[in-house]
Amino acid sequence: MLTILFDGIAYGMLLFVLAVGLAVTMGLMNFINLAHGAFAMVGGYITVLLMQRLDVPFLACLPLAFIGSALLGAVLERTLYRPLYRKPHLDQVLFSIGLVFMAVAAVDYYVGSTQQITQLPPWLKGRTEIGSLGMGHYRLFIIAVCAALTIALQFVLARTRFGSRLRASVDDQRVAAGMGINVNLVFLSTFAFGSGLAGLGGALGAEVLGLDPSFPLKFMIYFLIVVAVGGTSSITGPLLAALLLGVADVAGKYYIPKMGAFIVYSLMIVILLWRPNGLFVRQGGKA
Amino acid sequence: QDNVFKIGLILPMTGQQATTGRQIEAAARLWMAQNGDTVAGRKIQLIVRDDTSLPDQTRRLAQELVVNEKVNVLAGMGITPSALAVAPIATQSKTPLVVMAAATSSITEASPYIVRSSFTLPQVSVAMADWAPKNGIKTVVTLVSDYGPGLDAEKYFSERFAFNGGKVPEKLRVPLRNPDFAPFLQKVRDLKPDALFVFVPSGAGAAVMKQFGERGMDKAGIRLIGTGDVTDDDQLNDMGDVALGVVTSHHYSAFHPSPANKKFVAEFMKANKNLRPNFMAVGGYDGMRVIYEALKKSGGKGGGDALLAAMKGQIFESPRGPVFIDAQTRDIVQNVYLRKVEKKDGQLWNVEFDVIKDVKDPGKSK
Amino acid sequence: MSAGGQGDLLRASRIQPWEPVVWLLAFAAPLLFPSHALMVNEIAIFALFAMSLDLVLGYGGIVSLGHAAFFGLGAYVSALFCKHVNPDPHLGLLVSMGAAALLGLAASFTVLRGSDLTRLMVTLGVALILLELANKLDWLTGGTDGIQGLMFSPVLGRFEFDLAGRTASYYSLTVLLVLFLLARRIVHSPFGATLQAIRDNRLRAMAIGVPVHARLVAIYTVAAAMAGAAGALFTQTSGFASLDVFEFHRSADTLLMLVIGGVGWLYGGLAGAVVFKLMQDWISGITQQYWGFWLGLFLVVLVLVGRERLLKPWTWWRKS
Amino acid sequence: MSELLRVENLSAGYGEAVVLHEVSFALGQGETLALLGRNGTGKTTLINTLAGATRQHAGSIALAGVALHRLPSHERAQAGIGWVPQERNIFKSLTVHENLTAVARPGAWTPQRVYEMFPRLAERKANLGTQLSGGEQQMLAMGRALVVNPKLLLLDEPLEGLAPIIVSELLRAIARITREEGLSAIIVEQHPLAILDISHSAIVLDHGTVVHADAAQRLRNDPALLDRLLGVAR
Amino acid sequence: MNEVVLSCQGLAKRFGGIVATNDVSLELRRGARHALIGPNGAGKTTLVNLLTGVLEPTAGRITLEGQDISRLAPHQRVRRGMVRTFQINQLFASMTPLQTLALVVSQQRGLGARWWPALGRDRGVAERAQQLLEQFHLAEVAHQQTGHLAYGKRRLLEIAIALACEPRVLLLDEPVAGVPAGEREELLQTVAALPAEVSVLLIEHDMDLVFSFADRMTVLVNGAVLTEGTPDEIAANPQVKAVYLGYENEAIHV
Ligand SMILES: Nc1ncnc2c1ncn2[C@@H]1O[C@H](COP(=O)(O)OP(=O)(O)OP(=O)(O)O)[C@@H](O)[C@H]1O
Ligand SMILES: Nc1ncnc2c1ncn2[C@@H]1O[C@H](COP(=O)(O)OP(=O)(O)OP(=O)(O)O)[C@@H](O)[C@H]1O
Ligand SMILES: [Mg+2]
Ligand SMILES: [Mg+2]
Repeated sequence: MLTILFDGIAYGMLLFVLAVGLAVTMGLMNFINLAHGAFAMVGGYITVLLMQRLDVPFLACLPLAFIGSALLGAVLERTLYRPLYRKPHLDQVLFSIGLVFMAVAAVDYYVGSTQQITQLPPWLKGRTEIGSLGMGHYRLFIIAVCAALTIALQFVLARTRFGSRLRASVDDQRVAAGMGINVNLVFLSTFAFGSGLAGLGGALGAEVLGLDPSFPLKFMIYFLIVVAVGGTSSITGPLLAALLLGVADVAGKYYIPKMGAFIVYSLMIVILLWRPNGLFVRQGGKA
Repeated sequence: QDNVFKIGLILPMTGQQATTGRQIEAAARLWMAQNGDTVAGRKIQLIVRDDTSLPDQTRRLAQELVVNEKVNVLAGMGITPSALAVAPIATQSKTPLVVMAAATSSITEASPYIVRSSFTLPQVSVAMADWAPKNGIKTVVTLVSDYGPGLDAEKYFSERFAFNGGKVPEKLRVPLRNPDFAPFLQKVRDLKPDALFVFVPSGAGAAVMKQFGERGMDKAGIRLIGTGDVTDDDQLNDMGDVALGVVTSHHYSAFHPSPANKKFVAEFMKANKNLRPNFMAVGGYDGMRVIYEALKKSGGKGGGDALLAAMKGQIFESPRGPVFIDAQTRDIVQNVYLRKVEKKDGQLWNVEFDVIKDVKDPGKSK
Repeated sequence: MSAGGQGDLLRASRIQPWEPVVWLLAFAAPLLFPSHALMVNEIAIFALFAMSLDLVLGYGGIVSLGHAAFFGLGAYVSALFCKHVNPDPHLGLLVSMGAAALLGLAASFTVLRGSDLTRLMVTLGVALILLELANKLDWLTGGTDGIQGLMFSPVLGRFEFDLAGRTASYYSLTVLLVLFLLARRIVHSPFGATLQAIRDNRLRAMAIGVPVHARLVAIYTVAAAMAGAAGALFTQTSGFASLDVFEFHRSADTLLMLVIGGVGWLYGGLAGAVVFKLMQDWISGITQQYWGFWLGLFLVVLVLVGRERLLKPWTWWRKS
Repeated sequence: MSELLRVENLSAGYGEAVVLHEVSFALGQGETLALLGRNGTGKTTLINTLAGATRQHAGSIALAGVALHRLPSHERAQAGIGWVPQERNIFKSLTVHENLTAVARPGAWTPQRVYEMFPRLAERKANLGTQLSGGEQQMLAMGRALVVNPKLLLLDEPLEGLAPIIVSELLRAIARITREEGLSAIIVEQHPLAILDISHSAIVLDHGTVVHADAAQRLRNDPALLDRLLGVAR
Repeated sequence: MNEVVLSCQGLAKRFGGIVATNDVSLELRRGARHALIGPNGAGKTTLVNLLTGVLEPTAGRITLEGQDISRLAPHQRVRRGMVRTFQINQLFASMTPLQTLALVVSQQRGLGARWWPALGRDRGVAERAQQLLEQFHLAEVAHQQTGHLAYGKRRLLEIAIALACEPRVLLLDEPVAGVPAGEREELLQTVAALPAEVSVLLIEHDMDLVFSFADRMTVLVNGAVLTEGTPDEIAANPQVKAVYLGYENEAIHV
């Protein structure tokens, strides 16, 4: 029972880190970036390849995965994404799906299409039992890392002006610039940071979710569910949505394995019919 | 032009089943490299198509190959629905269809023109169900991927196991695109059976074994058994020590100690950047042999019915051991081995320690 | 003066000279390229599917990633109808359309509210739940093996479905043409104009007395019926139905086709289906493993350069 | 009075189209300039060009010695430009308060001081930009320009949609700010009389060129001239 | 001729803690030229949104021609003859003015649900649309996309749409904002010249226009009705002067 909850939370946390960058690009920048999962995949492969081929320790791989994906994100933002901010959403969908196709084939070409298997350091492999609660050390590690990240993110967005400057830039680039906001810089750093988080999520998730070239397509739906259910106006929304999704998925599979995928999708539909703009909407006017 | 004998090989080359396609194509090409591309005076041409595991694509490609390319033989078929979708075309056009991968029992019944060179899941699961009770395993929980072959494995294993006096308290089915096995494994752990019987498609096996180890299930006294898909030769080395000691039943191991196999493995690895051949490869390799032999036997004429007749009843020594194409069912009859993962020369292998000879597909023996 | 106004209004709905040419070419294709009749058939089916999505997206303004729900339902209903009731394809087509329309009507109430993302996910969820249903009801649907080996009776009682796919391609093209003409009338009618109004500005549409919800329900239902027809054609011309008709990638590919061809002019879906399918077939004939890369590159370039400009290479070096 | 802004031979427009032709003028510190002209003569275009939101073709802009025309839009704001766009362009997904804090720069004008000037906004602090009445949005646009703590305010039809009483209050406030804090302002308005009262000088645009430049009082007192320049001089 | 056509009783609207409309009761008589004025944020636009059903009231009742319409959807109220314009243009950006008006006219004539004949096949509809285009000086831009029109033209189209609905009750929310001074009067004259049985409620901050147009005025402050009366009464009301009009002729000099 407790173990299931624990596994669900770990799974949810992982989904959150993977999806939060998408929540930002989609919710705040109003850009539909379906290639988000590709950045996660890049992070995953950076980790796996560094560990397999260069014997870099796992802990050192995580920041490298973040930096690598963030750099890639920054470069692509500068060269390809920027002209697309002003295009219709459907064009953005087409473009980013095109990128996914390319990424999938490219990884297949250079690395191969088999599942990548990593070997965790021994201290992450164990398991601690406290009464009826069994905690895998790796899942514990995931929860810790993700919680720290969440708090840091929340701080950046709530305590600094970055969040509102970003929203202002999205609302009206021209006027935001006229008010002294460096719109290009704001977008570039947001995009790079979101991609970096995805890369970190991919690095952490390779062990649990598996890693092969179809990763970006396989998990796209899960990311979208997190963003849609969580709403796009805060960090807490997607966090709670991801936790809900993680726990519901794990518990559903444990208690009613026959119902399979019904649970997650039905839950999503019910929530969205009940709160069409997600669980958490920015409302204002409550003061 | 008339002299060309065309083989239309339809495989999943992209998407989740891509490794299946790669292994089979590589094996087919190896066969041709070893045995030349002229048989009974005819030049063999291999036409490869990617169906991305979509049955409607498989069907259209098959139709086009038959109508436009006038292929003499259809082959490949990564997944069961693909094979079933193509079956009517084989029948209608009287073109033999050599199934090299798809492993549901019922496939050969879908058309009299289907011949199988791979295996069936009932074949290998039943062997495990016979072995387990004799080795101290009384209760087993099954965990299979929720699609045709998985259901076959579940059905034949649990029926035979129950017949042999064992108990199956729970049968778990995992969605095919399941990212996380944790809840299922936790359920198994809480049920505390003697062993967990697993069938997942090649590729997902590593994740199961790792999470099996991580969850401390071996320490809780649960053994992991399954069909050979779980310890796929292709990936076994990457799985690491968690795989050690896992017992599986299958028709092929790359470690099979026969000269024919040693030669096959060595040359396959040489031609494919050290990729280890797996049971998919051997299906493709033997499938090509069946086609070559049939062409030889029918004197190079290559009519569908003649080829089919010449395929039925072939007996030969495959890298996996002796095999036989049952003339009645057109399905393959072969030895099924019990194997344990062991480390030899720093590498992991499925080492065979027992064999059940000449297993027919139990799906048809009723 | 008023006659001028009327003429101008009707101009959009008038048949352009190039349109009959396009259709003549389409109908000549199975004869001109007999070896590609199957491809023509497949393109016709996906063109119909994409066109029905255009009614929803381009005219109704509802983004959907679950249109495969109706396609899949049409596919399975026609398979079951053939197996258990009557192998006549025409009847099966009508029954499938009816069933898909009913599902569309029921599902339409889930897409009236919320943002684009919400609708995207709700439609997707509906399709995936149907997929699970089809998987779980294996006594009816054959589970993962699907319903195989269906034999439909000849079209018009005379034309057998042949291996080369000629009958299939003409059957599908004809259904496509009939439904296309119907769709064309609908979008140019006052009803179609109110849809455009709703898409442009819902608030204002209400403020001139347009019952927004009723209109969206109507168009969603009609489009569902058309997608059901595409699904039925799919089953009838291939002789089987399997789970993947409900899969996410069906909806996604269709959306791609539609967006490639351009949303909101009916021909977009048609053009997109032609381009997408031919490209996929062509490139995957050259490189079976890595065709995805080139298809992706095409999409990226298409968006960066722009649809119109891609067709007019001489504008590439000019500033936009 | 020292010179704050000098515009010379400024030509600008949208894309290829040139709307402004060789506009030149200067403005001293603490002075207010009334920018007049009929509909569509380029008033907004001139304002936007100063703010860096159009395509500039030729000419120079110097603000307190800084060559503004070389700077991208966001650096102009940092150099001392405060802009109230004609269409207000409130950031719609930010609250009133965030609209102010997102762009605020250190200086005499703080959000607090804006609330004192427009108590209405203080009451609506937590409303989103879209949840304001038309007039409240106008006030917020004004406040948002002030918290940038500019040297020069660009006000494009700031009185449109405001209640009469607010109009007179706002005019008084502008006069006070320029007088007491040395801020300069350029004001565009359809009704010239109101702003000529609080302006030092005035220029009239027609077809993108300056057709008249004068002291504000002289124009105010010459209805015939106004009538000729603006068509309808009410 | 003077019966009440539109009235509301005890209408209220709260947004969270904000009371935007506070117990407003109002009567609009047949043929009235009624102005609604008040400070910014007094709740004028909100009131119109409540009357037309864009917003749902927290409390209160709305009656149109003797029938309770409080629960009707916006489009149903339009069908009963109550039409509005928006303070901020709400147009169909991808249509031309001609298409827009043809659509509105055919919707108004109950043809909007027809699937078969093309839009404009009906002669009467096309003629009426053309007539409206000319009346509002839109004929020369009839075929340009609305989204690309100059602001003034868009404003005219906004009003033309409302009139194309052939309203019996017309609610105008700052209709001339952004319209050049010279054209404002002409525009309001078009409105004033509507048939005598059409009732008009006008919101506007340009006092010259308001006083020349209205025969009755209501002043709204902080969501509630401050007072109601003839233009002369309102102009003389010291309270209205204090909160809204301000004291005129008080010179503001540099
Ligand atoms: N975004 C734009 N793209 C192209 N041309 C434009 C654009 N904005 C304005 N124009 C054109 O530039 C000219 C000047 O417009 P501008 O908005 O500067 O006039 P204005 O004097 O501010 O008028 P108003 O009193 O109506 O605000 C007009 O002819 C207008 O059509
Ligand atoms: N959605 C909303 N949420 C919260 N408050 C709102 C919302 N819409 C309007 N308000 C508030 O309600 C009050 C009334 O607004 P309304 O738009 O009706 O004013 P108005 O009288 O039309 O003003 P103006 O003359 O400036 O247009 C305003 O203070 C506004 O801030
Ligand atoms: Mg202007
Ligand atoms: Mg208002």
